[in-house]
Parts: sequence; C-alpha cells; structure tokens
Amino acid sequence: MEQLIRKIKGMVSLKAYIKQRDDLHFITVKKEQLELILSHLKNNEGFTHLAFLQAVDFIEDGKFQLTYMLCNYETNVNLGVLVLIDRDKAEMNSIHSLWAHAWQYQRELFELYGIDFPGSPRVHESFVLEGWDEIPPMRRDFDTLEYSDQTFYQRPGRSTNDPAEYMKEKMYKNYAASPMIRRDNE
Amino acid sequence: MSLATQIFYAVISVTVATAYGLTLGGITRKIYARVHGRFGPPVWQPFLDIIQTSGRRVSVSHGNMFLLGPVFRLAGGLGTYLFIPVIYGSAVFSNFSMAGDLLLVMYFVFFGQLGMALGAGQGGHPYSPIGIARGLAQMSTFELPFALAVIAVAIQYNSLNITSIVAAQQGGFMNWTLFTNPLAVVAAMISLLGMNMHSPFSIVLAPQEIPIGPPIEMNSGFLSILQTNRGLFAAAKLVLFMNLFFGGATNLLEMVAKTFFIYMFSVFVGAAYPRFRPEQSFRFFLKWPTIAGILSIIYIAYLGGTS
Amino acid sequence: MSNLSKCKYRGYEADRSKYPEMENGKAVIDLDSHKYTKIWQGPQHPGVTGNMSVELIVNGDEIVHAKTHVGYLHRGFEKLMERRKYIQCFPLVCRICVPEPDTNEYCVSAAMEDLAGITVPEKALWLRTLNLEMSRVASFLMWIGGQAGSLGMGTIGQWTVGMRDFWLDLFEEMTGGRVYHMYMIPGGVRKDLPAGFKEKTRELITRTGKLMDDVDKSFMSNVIVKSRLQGLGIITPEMVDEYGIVGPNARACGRECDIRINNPYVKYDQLDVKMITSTVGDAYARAQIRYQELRQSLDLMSQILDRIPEKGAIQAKMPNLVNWKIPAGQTYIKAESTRGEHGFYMVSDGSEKPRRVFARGASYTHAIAVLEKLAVNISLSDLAALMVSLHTCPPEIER
Amino acid sequence: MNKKHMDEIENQMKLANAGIPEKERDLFADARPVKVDPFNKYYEGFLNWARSRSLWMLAFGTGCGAIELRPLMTSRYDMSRYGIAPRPTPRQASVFIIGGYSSIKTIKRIVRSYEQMQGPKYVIALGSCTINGGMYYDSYNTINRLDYYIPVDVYIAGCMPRPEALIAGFNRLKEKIRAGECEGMNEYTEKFDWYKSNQKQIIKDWNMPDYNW
Repeated sequence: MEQLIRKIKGMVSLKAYIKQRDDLHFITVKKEQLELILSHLKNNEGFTHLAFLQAVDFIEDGKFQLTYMLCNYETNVNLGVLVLIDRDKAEMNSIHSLWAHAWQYQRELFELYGIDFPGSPRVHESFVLEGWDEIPPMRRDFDTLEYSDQTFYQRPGRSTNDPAEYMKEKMYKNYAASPMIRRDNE
Repeated sequence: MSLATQIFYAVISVTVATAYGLTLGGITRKIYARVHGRFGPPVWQPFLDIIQTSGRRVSVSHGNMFLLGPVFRLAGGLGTYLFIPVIYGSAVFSNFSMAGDLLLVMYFVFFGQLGMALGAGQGGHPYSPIGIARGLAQMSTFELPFALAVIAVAIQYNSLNITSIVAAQQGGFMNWTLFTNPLAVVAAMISLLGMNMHSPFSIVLAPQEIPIGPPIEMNSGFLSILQTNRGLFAAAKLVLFMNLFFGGATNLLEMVAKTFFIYMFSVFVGAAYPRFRPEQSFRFFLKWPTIAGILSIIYIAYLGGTS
Repeated sequence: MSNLSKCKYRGYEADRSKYPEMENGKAVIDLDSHKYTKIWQGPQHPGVTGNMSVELIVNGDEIVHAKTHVGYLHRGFEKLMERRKYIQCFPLVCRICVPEPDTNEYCVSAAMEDLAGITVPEKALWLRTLNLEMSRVASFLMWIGGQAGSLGMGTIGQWTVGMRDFWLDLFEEMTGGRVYHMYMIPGGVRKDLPAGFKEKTRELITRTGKLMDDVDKSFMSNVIVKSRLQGLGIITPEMVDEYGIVGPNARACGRECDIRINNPYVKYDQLDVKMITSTVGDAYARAQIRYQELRQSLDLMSQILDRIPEKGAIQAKMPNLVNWKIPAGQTYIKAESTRGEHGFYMVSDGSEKPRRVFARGASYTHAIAVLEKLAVNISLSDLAALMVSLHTCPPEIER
Repeated sequence: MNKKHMDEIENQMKLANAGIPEKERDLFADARPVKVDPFNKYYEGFLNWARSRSLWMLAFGTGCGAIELRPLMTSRYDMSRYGIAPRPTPRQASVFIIGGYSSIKTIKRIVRSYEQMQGPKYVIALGSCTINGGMYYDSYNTINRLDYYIPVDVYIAGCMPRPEALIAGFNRLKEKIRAGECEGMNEYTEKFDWYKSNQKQIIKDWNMPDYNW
C-alpha cells in the first residue's frame, strides 16, 4: 500500500493521506485530478469496484467532501478518494464513463445535496423526492424538524426529553455523586 | 314433458350446480391451505365473497361492453351447463340435452372467454388486454387436444349426443372411455388443466405478472357475476368430462364423487407446480397432449379400438 | 451446476433484438404508433419486491425499455441520524433493511467502535456472529419464498416464511424483538443467551435442514422452475465491476467476493466459511448459490454454537453512552448481507452526533442500473422472477 | 336562478383535474363523489355480516409493515381462516392496510388507490408512524397523521405490530363493521374538500386527476 501511495504521489499532488485500518485508506486529491487518479486506480491498480460515491457537508468550511470508495478485489483493500469542492455553485466532473452505475449516485447527490454533475445521464431527474421545492434536504442548513412541523400536522401529545437531562432529573437525582454512572472523561 | 316443467327443472339443476361448484372452490382453497400447512378458510367462504361483492354500494362501469363482459361470461357458463345431461336417466338433471349437443357445448365452453375479452378490453387497464391476449392464445392451444379427444370419442361411440355417449359407457367401469380409449382421456385431462387455470397454466390470472389479468377492472356486481359463473362453469366442465370420459353418473352421489376426483387432479397439480411462461404453456399444449389426441383418433379409427 | 446448453426452452425464444429499432445506439420507441404499451409495474403490484415501481414499455409480452423508480420508502434516515446522538441512531438503523436488520446494526456499532477505538470482548463477538448468521438464514428463507412466489408457486413461500417465523421466535428470545432487534450496541451486545437457547437453535437447524430437503425436491429440481430460471437475466463477469455487482449475484458468475472470507469481521476468520461460486450467472445459478449459502449458514451456526464461550464479558467498558463523543474521523465498515456488500460510511466531527452516516446497500445498483439493463428483452412474465432473483430490497436503496 | 347560473356555481365547486394534460382530461371522471346511504337496516345488517367475514385486503405494501403481513398470510398465523384474503387490484379490495410510515411519494399512490376502491371500504393503519409520525416525526418526507389524508377505521400501535396485534386489529374492524360504524367512505365524501386541500398541501406536483373512480 505504501508503494501505491508513493506512486500516486508521483502522479498527482496528494493533499492528505490517512490510514484508518489495514484495509481502509483515505487519500485527498485535487478536484481537477480526480478523474485521472480514478481511471489510473481502476485500470492499472486493480481498484475495480466502486462501492459508493457520497458527499459530506462541511458547512463551517463552506465545502462539500466527496468520497469515492474504491475496492480492490485482489488485495481486499478499500481506498477512499476524497475531494473537497466549494459549497456554493457546487459542481463536479462526472465519472459515469468509468463505472456504469456511477450516474445513480450522481443523480442522488444532485437531488439531496444540490451538487451538479454536468453530462451525467438522467442527473436532473427526480430520484427519491417528488416535487421538492425547498433547498436540497441533506444540506446541513435544512432543518428537517422545522419543515416537518410546518408541513405535516403534528398530533398533540408528543414530548421530547433530552435523555441526559431526563435521566439526571428522574432517575439519578444525585447525578454527580452516583457511582453507577461512568461519565466521559473529556 | 312440458316446457314449463323443463325450465323449472333447469332452474333447480343450475342452482345445485352453482352451489356445488362454489363448494368445490371452497374445498380447493381448503386443500391448498392444507398443502401449505395452514388451516384455511371455511368451505363456505366463496358464498360469503359473492354476497360481499354484490353488496358493494358503489360500482364503476367503463361503458356498455364492459357491462356485457361478465354477462357473456355467465351466458357461456349457463350455455355449457344447460345442454349437458348431468345425471343419466334423471328427469330433473337431464337439462336440454339433444342430438348434436356436444358441438353446442364445445362452442359454449369457449364462448364465455370471448365475451370476457370484449368486455375487459373496455376497462382500459393495460393489464387486461395482455391477459386477454394470453387467455385467447392459451385457449386456442388447449382447445386443440380437447377437440381431438372429443372427435375420438365421437368416432368411438358414433354419436355427437352426450346422452348416447353416456349410455354407451354404462354397464361396468371397463366400458368407460378411460379404459377403452385412454389416449383421448390423457389429451383431454391435460387440456382440463389449462381450462381450470391452476398452475402451471395460470398465466391468465398470474397475480405476480399481470395482477389477475382480464378482470382487473371488474368490481362489485360485475365481479360477483364472474364469481357465480366460476362456480357454475367449473361444475359444467367437470360434468362434461365425467360424461365423456368417466362413464357419466346415474345418481347425484356418483356425480359428486366422480367430479370431485376429476377436479382434485388439477388442484393437486396446481399446488405442486409453478407457473409456465406463456409461450412455454402454448408449446406444451401443442406438443404431448396434441400427439396423444392424434394417436387416440388413429387408435379408434384405424386400429379399431376396443369398442 | 446448471449449464446453459441444458436449458430446455432456450432455443425457442424469439429473436428479440429487432425491437426496438436502434438509432445511433439509442432505442427509438414511438409510443404514439400504438406498437408499444407503457406499463407501470408497481408500486401497487403484487409482483414487485417491496414498494418500488418499474416503468416498462412492452411490445406484446416483451419488455423493450425499463426504468426503475424508487423513493416510495424514503424516510431520510441519514438526515435524521445527523440530528440524533450516537446511541439514538440504533432504533433507526435497523429499519433500513427490514428483512435483515442485523447487518445494519453490526455495521453501525462496528463503525462507532472503529472510530472510538473500542475493543469488543470475545464472547460478544461470538454472539454477534450468531446473530448475523441467524438473520442471514431468516432473510434467505424469505427470499426462497419470494422466488417461488414470483413463479406462481405459493406452496414453497408458505413453507419457508412459516419456518422463518420460528427463527423470529428465536430472535425474540435472544434479543426481545421479533423483527427489529437492536441487539448489537457499541461495545458488545445487549444480552447474554437465555437458558436453553442453544438446544432450541440446534433443533431448529435440524428442522430447517429438513425443510430445505423438501424445497430442494419440490422447487430447486422442478422442471418448470429450471426452464424458467435458466437463461434468465444473465450477468456476465465483465458486468460485475462495471455495475458494482456484489454478493450472490456476483458469485453466480464466478467472482470470488465474499466479505466474510476476504475481509473477515467478527469471528468469521475462525469459522469454516466456504466460497460458493458458479460460472453460469443466470437466475437459476443465483438461486442455487443462495440455497447453498442457506445450507452453509445452518452449518456455520452449529459451529458457532459449539464455540461460544460460556463465560466472559459481553460488553466492553464504555463511557456514558448518553453523552458519548466520538473523536473526529471517518470510516467505512462493510459486512456480507444476503444481498451482498452492505456497508456504512460514518464521518464524525468530534461532537456527540454523527456528521454523516451513509448506508451502502447492495440493492442500490442491483435494483436500478442492473435491473434496467437485464429487464430489456425479457418477457413481461419474467420480470417479477428477475427482480426477486437479483434480491432487491427497496428500503436500502432510498433509505 | 337560471340554469346557466346553476352551472356556473357547480363549476366553481368542481375541481378541475388540473394536474393532468388537457387532452387526457376527458379520460377521467370529473364528478364529485356522492354520498351513498346504507341500504335498509336489516339488509345492511346482513351485508355487514358478510363483509366482516370476507375482508379483501389490497396487496399494497406501503411500508415496512408489509413484513409482518407475510407471517400473517402464511402458515404460522394464517389470516385466511378469518376470511381475510389478499386482492391484487384496488377495484376489488375492501380493506386497505397502510403498512407504517408513508412518504410523500407513497401517499400520492395511497390516495389514488384508496379512491379507486369501491365502497364500503375500510382502512387499517399499522404502526406508530401512522398515528403521530413515530420515530420519523421529524422527517421531511414522511407524513405524521394519516387521518388527515384518508379516513382511518382502526389504528394498530406498535413498531412493528406483531401478527397477533394485527389479528386483534382485524377483529376490532370486524366488530366495527358489524355495528355499522365503518362509514369512512361517506366521511371522505362529506369532507372531500378538506381532505383534498390537505393532500394538495403536501403533494407538491399534483400530476394526477382530482377524482379517481
């Protein structure tokens, strides 16, 4: 694996490399070099299986992180290729020519995150939502509870308790002194 | 016998046959359930179903032909039944049997399905024309061995009158067509499987493919007519088969016993087999049963048979 | 193993390549010409698996175009999990795939353990293995029923789903839940085995084995089943990588990809798991592989029952789960469900709620890209059988 | 009032089937549903007895509740001994089982299927999520209260409700039918506008006819 990372470093500028487990590694590459590295990994390094393509919303940094999870069936190693793209005007190159099922993920990402993949087939078709007119729901600035309260009729009588508070009040009145509770040590 | 008495007898006969056919349907469900390892619905469940469907308050029609579909179907069932002598020698159950009735009955067996095809087509649901196409295609394929078997029987007994065919089979079970011309019975019994539309020939109603096909839009009263017909028609077919191949019946008990076993043949095949693909079903009917039918004619006409 | 040349009715099949006319590599389908009919198979249709729909254009009985529509079961699990604390996610994750919820539970708890660096005690791992295998058996039993039902043979479905119910009883005894178990929580499992559980399981294994003998006689070796499934929906080895096909669907055409063997998790490295493959790739080969895997799962379970340690902790020492904060990081945990690679991708930002949880279900590609490809040029009557033979499970597609 | 004026008023009451294209509009009904009163007491009583013993449920697994319908249908619990049978088409079904949560996309199909069923029709709602949203109360894509969109006769609480609970729910429905209390069909007709406005509030792209019968 180290050999492969060295090789990739020679090809593209590697922004970060994390080894999570023996069989799971993450590399971060530049947006422009993604297609190059993916096709190299697929064609020459045996990472033939695209397990998924998903996005993570880092709203604080104004970035989306796209994760391309590849799998090598010979060495049984998973490699996550990460790309950071801008959150506003989110757009990414389509990889539908590399894997025949990649367009599905791209269609889902367009609908749930609003990330556009120009050229990807059926990317603007609705996937799981019908007639959605709000901001894409998986973005972190979309408040699903507020939307649900406004749109669907809540039946009165539901109450929500913060479990920590609730336990403190009802079950363990002397919470601080209780030896039964292991608190986190942060 | 005056016409009025005859009509009165026919009403009794039709009522008994319908009730018997529906009970058979209930027994079928019970047997299926037992094969499945279940308790199963009560035997009188089909009667409750008919009351329930006819008692709906709303009913949607799609036009005149749609209305006529179930009516044609019931007419087919009635027509088939009314020209078959049910019990040999009984005044009440001899119906309108006459010379050459076998041809008329053959016609009526397939009449209902044609009428249904006209009616269901107007429902507008895409699955009904697909179901009709399958149904008519399958009908014309299982009609072939059945017709061949009937021709063999007609040659054998030199008659197109069911009553005289039954009469010729009296006097011991060795006179039944089952034993005098077994090949014709094989051909006919296989085509009965197709007629009864149990698996593996249930391609018309196939719920997993075209959710129950032609009657998909039938509701309320229309459906209850179809259900009634299902009981009557099942009884009519079984009685026809009993008369042609199993020596007829001289009393009600014998009729019940014989038809029950004829019906259970297709029920047990149905419980043990999955469904054919339409083209497989067509090819199946055009193969072995047709060959058996042709051989039976050769056996009777050229080899002399045993009669 | 079946052979394509043995396929009885194959020679009769009409040449379907002439429909529709191809133009520039794209099918030209003129609906107004009344040559084609548009049919929506589902969501209200007894032949589709779960609540999804396939938009079909048929020419007679032949499908010339298929398009999958999902989203009828979309609940936004991933969004909901972002709003919940880690331990509150557990009631949600098991509902992602209803017939086989335990793989979800395992993946999420393993992902949390991986991120937080928790080692699970030995006995808990064995119990997890047992639970995962039990859920595989339950799911396969349901699948056999579905495959038989899609061919119109309700009898097998009644037998196997009835048998599955006894497995659900065992689940209830073990975990307290019939369908949703929430058994594997971070750090281990919730409960030890109840008294007498092993004997009951062994007895049920024998009963299921006997039922499988009956199924083999009446379903797997049935002439009509063979004639319908052989040659249906052939997946070629080239398609496996192209479409991301996993699990039994990929093993049926020769790809050796079983995560239990390739990347052993829980205790599979100490068990005798065999790779079951075939080279044919049609629906019948898939059915046989699933049938044999069910047999193997029963066998594995006897091995597990012999080797579960009597004593030992079932829970690692955990911080207070109510305020549990997991260090920042990301991980991907995959496990072999009955449909193939089932994985969870979890990103933590150091707070007490996950930043992102993504469930990768095997059906995601099977039900959309693969189904749309394989459904073309088959008969309308085979679509239900094809969908079941790909083992699609809609809730894990749309989540 | 002259006839033209009457027509105008009637037209204002009508919904326009606005969701479907112009050329297809005459394929669908454009009449409001009418309230159909029960037959006379004794006949209706007899019919109700038969209806309660022959419940045809629509085979539409709308949610994860469908998973417990399978044990109910098969040999362990066998609902057929109570006269309950699955029916593949809404035209023939009389009981609609809503299997748990329903997303926006599904509620659209539920409304259509429900309207296509021929009355009297009954609705059984499974699971906590049909009562108040259950654990999906904050989801952006699932409804919280089913009774705002179609009339519900019996709720079965639980997640999942066990087959025994389903049988109990069916028995409760039978009791209600026999007592003549299941008039959900007429309720829907009377409060048609209210139901329609609720439905249209959540179903954003209303590309279906307003009347489905």
